[in-house]
Amino acid sequence: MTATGTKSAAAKAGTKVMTLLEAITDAMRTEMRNDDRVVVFGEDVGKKGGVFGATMGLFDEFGEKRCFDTPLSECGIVGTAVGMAVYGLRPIAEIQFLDFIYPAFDQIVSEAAKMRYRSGGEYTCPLVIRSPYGGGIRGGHYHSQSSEAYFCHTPGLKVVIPSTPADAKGLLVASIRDEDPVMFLEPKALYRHAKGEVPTGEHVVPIGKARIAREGTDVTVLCYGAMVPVCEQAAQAAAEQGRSVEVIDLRTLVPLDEAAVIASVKKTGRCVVVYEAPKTCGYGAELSAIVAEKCIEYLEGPIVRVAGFDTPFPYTLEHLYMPDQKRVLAGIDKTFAW
Amino acid sequence: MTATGTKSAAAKAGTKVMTLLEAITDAMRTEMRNDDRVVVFGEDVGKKGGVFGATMGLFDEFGEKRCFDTPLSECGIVGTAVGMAVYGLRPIAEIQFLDFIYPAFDQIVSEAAKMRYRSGGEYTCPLVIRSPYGGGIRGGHYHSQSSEAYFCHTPGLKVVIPSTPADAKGLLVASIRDEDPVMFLEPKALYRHAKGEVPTGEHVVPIGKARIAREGTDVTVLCYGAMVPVCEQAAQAAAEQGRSVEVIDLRTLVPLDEAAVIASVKKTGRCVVVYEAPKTCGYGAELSAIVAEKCIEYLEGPIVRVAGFDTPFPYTLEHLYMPDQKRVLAGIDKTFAW
Amino acid sequence: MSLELLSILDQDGKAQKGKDPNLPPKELQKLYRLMVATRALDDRGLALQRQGRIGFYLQSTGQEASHLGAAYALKDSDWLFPAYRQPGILLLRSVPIEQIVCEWFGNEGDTSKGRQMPVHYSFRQANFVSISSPIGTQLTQAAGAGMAARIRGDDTVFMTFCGDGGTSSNDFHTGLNFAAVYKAPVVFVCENNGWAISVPSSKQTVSESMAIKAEAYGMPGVRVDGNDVLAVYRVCKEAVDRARKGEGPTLVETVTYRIASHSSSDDAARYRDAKEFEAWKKKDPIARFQQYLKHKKLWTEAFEQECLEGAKADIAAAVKAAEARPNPGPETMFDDVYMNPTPQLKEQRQELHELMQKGGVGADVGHFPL
Amino acid sequence: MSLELLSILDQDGKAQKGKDPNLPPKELQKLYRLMVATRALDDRGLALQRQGRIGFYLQSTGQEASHLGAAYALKDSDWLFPAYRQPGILLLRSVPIEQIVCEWFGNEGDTSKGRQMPVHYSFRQANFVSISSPIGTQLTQAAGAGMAARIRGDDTVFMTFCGDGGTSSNDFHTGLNFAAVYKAPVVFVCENNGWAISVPSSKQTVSESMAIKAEAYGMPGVRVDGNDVLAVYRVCKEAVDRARKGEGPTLVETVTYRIASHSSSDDAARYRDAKEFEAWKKKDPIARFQQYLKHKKLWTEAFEQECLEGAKADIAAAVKAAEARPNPGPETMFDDVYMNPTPQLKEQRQELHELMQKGGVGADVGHFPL
Ligand SMILES: Cc1ncc(C[n+]2csc(CCOP(=O)(O)OP(=O)(O)O)c2C)c(N)n1
Ligand SMILES: Cc1ncc(C[n+]2csc(CCOP(=O)(O)OP(=O)(O)O)c2C)c(N)n1
Ligand SMILES: [Mg+2]
Ligand SMILES: [Mg+2]
Repeated sequence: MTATGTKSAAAKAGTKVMTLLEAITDAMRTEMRNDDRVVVFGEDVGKKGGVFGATMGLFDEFGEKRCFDTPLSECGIVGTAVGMAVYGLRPIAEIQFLDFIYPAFDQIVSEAAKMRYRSGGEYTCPLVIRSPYGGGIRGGHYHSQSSEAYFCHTPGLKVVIPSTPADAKGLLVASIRDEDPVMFLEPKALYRHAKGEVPTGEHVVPIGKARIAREGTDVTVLCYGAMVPVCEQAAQAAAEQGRSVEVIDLRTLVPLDEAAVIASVKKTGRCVVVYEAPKTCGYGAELSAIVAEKCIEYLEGPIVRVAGFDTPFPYTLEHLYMPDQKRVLAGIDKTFAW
Repeated sequence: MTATGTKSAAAKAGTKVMTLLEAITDAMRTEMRNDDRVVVFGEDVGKKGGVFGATMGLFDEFGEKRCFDTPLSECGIVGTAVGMAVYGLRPIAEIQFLDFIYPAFDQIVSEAAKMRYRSGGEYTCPLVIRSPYGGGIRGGHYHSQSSEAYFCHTPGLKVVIPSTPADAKGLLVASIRDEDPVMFLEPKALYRHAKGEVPTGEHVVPIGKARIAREGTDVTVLCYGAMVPVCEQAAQAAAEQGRSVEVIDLRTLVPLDEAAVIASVKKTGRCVVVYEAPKTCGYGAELSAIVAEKCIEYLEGPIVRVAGFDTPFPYTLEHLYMPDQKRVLAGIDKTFAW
Repeated sequence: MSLELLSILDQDGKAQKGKDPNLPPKELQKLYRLMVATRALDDRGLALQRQGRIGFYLQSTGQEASHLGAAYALKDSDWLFPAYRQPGILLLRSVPIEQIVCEWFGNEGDTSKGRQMPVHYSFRQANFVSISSPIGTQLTQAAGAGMAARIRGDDTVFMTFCGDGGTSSNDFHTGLNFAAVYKAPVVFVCENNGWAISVPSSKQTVSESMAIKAEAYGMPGVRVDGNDVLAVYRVCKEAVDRARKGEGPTLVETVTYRIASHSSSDDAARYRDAKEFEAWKKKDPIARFQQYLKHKKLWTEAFEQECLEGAKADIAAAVKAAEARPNPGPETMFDDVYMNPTPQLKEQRQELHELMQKGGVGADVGHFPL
Repeated sequence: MSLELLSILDQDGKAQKGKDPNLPPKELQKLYRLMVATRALDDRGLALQRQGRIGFYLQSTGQEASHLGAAYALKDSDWLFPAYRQPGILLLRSVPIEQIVCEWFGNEGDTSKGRQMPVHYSFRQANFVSISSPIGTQLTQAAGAGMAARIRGDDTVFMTFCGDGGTSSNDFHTGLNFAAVYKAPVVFVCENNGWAISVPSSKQTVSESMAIKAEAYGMPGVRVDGNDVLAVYRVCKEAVDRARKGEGPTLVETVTYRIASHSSSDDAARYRDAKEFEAWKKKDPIARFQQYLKHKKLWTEAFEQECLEGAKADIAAAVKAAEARPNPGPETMFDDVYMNPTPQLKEQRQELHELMQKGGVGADVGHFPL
């Protein structure tokens, strides 16, 4: 199995059609070829190529020294990554599911995030923690959670979430080259569902710039990751009802492209925030708060959040838990309720 | 040293003047006398009585079986508490500083919070995790953080933060009696600074009810913990400038007394949210989002957040990092800027 | 320093003199029946997954002796903090098979109310604590429950399980240390089946064995042949007795092998040498125990039929009954977050209710794994 | 199984035959001078705290041999991932005392820019990695750095420290296991000073010793008299050499004693038996090493004066210079969160700037501990 896709015939020169997953592999391969400080490791990333296949082929190409399995310890995966980064490597640590990152939480929050600050800039921690997040694959309680807000609330971390294959590659390359620790969260629901053209060579998407996924004039929908296609579909459905929805794919949660958010809300006068994490204190609360603080005077309706419910993640009822097109549409409706 | 205070002469019948710290000790003593399932443990809580003295006297009164020191492992403190709670005790786990809770994060977020849900209600986890949080004592980088938002974003946990001695006792008693896991976060800056009358016997303050710390008509200030006295002072100063500020002490962050928040904002038409955690994705973002979703039409100004900056906690510059009266006043001003 | 690998049965099912625990014939047959039924249950679970009728399954094939021998050493009043690869214990503790199968479907008959993936059971009636996916967390919880029993002054013993991979978890270190410091009545069973998904135990740790890790906590560590049900039972019985007498915890390493792939999502052929696998297949714990029963004249073809066909019939009936049951209602999603729903949860429940009234909410989702 | 406690010097400073590493006289005197200076530094640090001139201090009194003997076994190009009780290493690595003292004040001369409490040093020039308060995290980081050195193919050795309390941390388990699995060139030094604040090491773990925990990771574990600087040096030198040769990590337990209270916030008299304390005071590592030097005719009253008064004078000068330096400017609070400040940080810096222009922002705060 190769990561470069099979539809290359259909692709433009210099690009190939890839799934989001293949684009991630491609980004790592590209950077491992570019920079021998880049190493990737985690549970099952070696011979097996990762439980989702994200590291497929890297063990064969780069050998065990640069692509290796670890003992079953997220604390160890991240803690050793911190040590490697401090000592000059560019580690990419894979956490098998974001739900399993908590044994490493101390190393992330107390160490990686604070190394530069607490040492007055003497020591830095340029590492990437890659992890699949979110629901939509019937993974139930412990294979579906979206905990990006924890990391967004931790100064010193950057938080990046792609929603398209091209962005996945370009943002991951940017993350690997970044001088600071980056949480690179991968919408596992899109791993094989999102397909698109991806530049095969050098391709960097800068951290901190949002993307207008769909232009519109009546209401702004802010989203990221696996919620982007859901919101795009909702926007399409709304268009059929005569409402012009602007969908902003944030791409990076920290640092947020606040200018893009505010410009769009000022233009449309309405705002819906969509995320699949539990509603309370989710990242969408931050988005609402920013809008309510900085451009409330432009609003013609409430800022509506469409989010996961404030329950742990269910298995059987997953389809009801996660925001879908209908719920986003209902959220859009609410902003017109005045 | 006794926990019952020295100014009892001045106190009303059935009450004593206590510091917030003494009130916490009193709550534990009361419940340990009431219910022999209640045990308290953590690092240095035994003979030493805790690094802040919160468990002073409990080892002597209840013996090592019910008040004991643990090895240096927050993972163990919380993980064993979960096992005890599942088996029928009512453990109170002390985490020495909230900054050191992360080794236990997995046990809190994946286990304590989810035990009831994932077992369909077969197993429950009635425990209290007590921990001093926040700045104001020159504890620097790792003895000052306010990470309540992480816990508020975790369905299954309740999050309680008192700001007065009477509430500290009443809310802690309620937390110990609660059938669900409670994060009981203690504003260490107020441990000895907050003094007040506390009922000496049975005293319960229900979880989920906010307190109007000061009534006002022009602007609502939402706050909790160590920010409450800061906001009260700011309200006093604002009153001198002719502005009537309503200060709401939330007391419990989860579940939030949303009705109280909304009623106040509807009344005043202005809202300032104050918290000492880093601004981005802090609990105050949730408060802003609720107001922006549920009563934005009543607002006559932006919802302003006064918070810690988005940096790790500094040592020397602590006094600039933490919101103080002047910053709250400036925040109030902004809501009048239209 | 090297720990001996204890065994009682040789590969032909002959018991070493003086080591046979001499269980009564009925009990031996019961154990055998349980092992056979456990495998049948696993086979059926995987088949249902392959047929697309359930979303996920994970087998314990080859490890029946390891977990059944261990749990058999307990009293029914003793508690279990299990991992996810000990399904036989449910049968040992007489959990109705239909309830087990309902868990796979995550339907309204599931004690966990459809909240977890298949094989993450919770059975209060069996003192079988809710299984968690995060590796290792149960170890510290078992230590805590053991501490609680000592505080309460009762004589419950706690048994908890982890894999070879689990020895690397934070909680392995913590759980064993706390249990030892407080002399908690806990038996830690590490089922070393050679693999943690694709990572061999030789890369998990370079310690002499898993059992020797007990030294780090000042507790006894024992290595036992995990495919020898009598040896596992004997070792665990001693550990349980010690625990009950207040002499503290024990670490038992059962040396066994994961015959199947890690789970229905995994294909072990990608990373595992066929030779190793074939060698272990020959050490099948059920076949070995069958030989022993034969030597004891406790096994007949008829008995075998009865065990296997009986199990299959029970499972088939359970699957049929379970599959017919509906899923939990949407409103149940908001239950059990807390004892009583918060105002926020009530509002969200209402919101969902209204949206569903309008129709259409709840699109189809993908499958695990992608 | 019991590990021997290695020592070279007896209580009278006599070296056991064949064990003396026979360091050159100058080196012996250098080591002594460092031990004396370390204690003088600690004394002054505590005094400044008591005088209210700095907010916090934490002494290493009684542990000078333990950390100096260990770090002395390294080359200057080797790296340290320290805990907070090894200040002598800064002197060994020639960090200017003024920089050390600036860290106590958290002023603009502090390499950490006043961001951490006193004694949480960072000195890039000395390959001394920023100290963290959370116990144990450095152990896994040292393992990772060691893995990185192997990947890069250089021969740097990494030494990292923890206390007896630190052995209970998640990272102790993880750091040692990863280092062993990847044969990382790391020396783990556990300074067992008997106490973790008020918790005696006997309640931290019931293992035979701390060194024996190495068994759990398949690495050598060594127990050494931590008040015997030559023994610590010798044991660590062997471990460093092994690491450099690619033979993997070692766990060294230095058996010593925390003579002072845990820190300036603690009063050990509340929980600690005076007898134990008195017994250990007699085993002072400096006095013992002084005896040894006397036997070797390397110690005179004049030399003592020179060591002690020299150190005191240097420290006094450093304190004077440091205390005169201003605090970091408010704008520095927003630096080093990331390499470049985010738009949000720039905005917040501007906001603070404007508020400060108006005056009054930044009220006085309390003191540590309350
Ligand atoms: C903390 C955590 N990290 C990763 C995983 C993903 N995972 C599930 S099972 C498994 C391997 C477990 O191996 P082992 O402990 O040997 O048990 P076995 O499956 O062999 O019974 C992994 C890595 C997890 N469930 N939890
Ligand atoms: C994770 C964590 N928990 C708690 C603390 C608070 N604390 C600081 S030092 C200490 C005791 C450490 O004891 P030990 O490891 O033996 O080192 P020593 O102080 O004796 O050198 C504790 C509990 C901390 N810093 N980090
Ligand atoms: Mg295994
Ligand atoms: Mg110690």
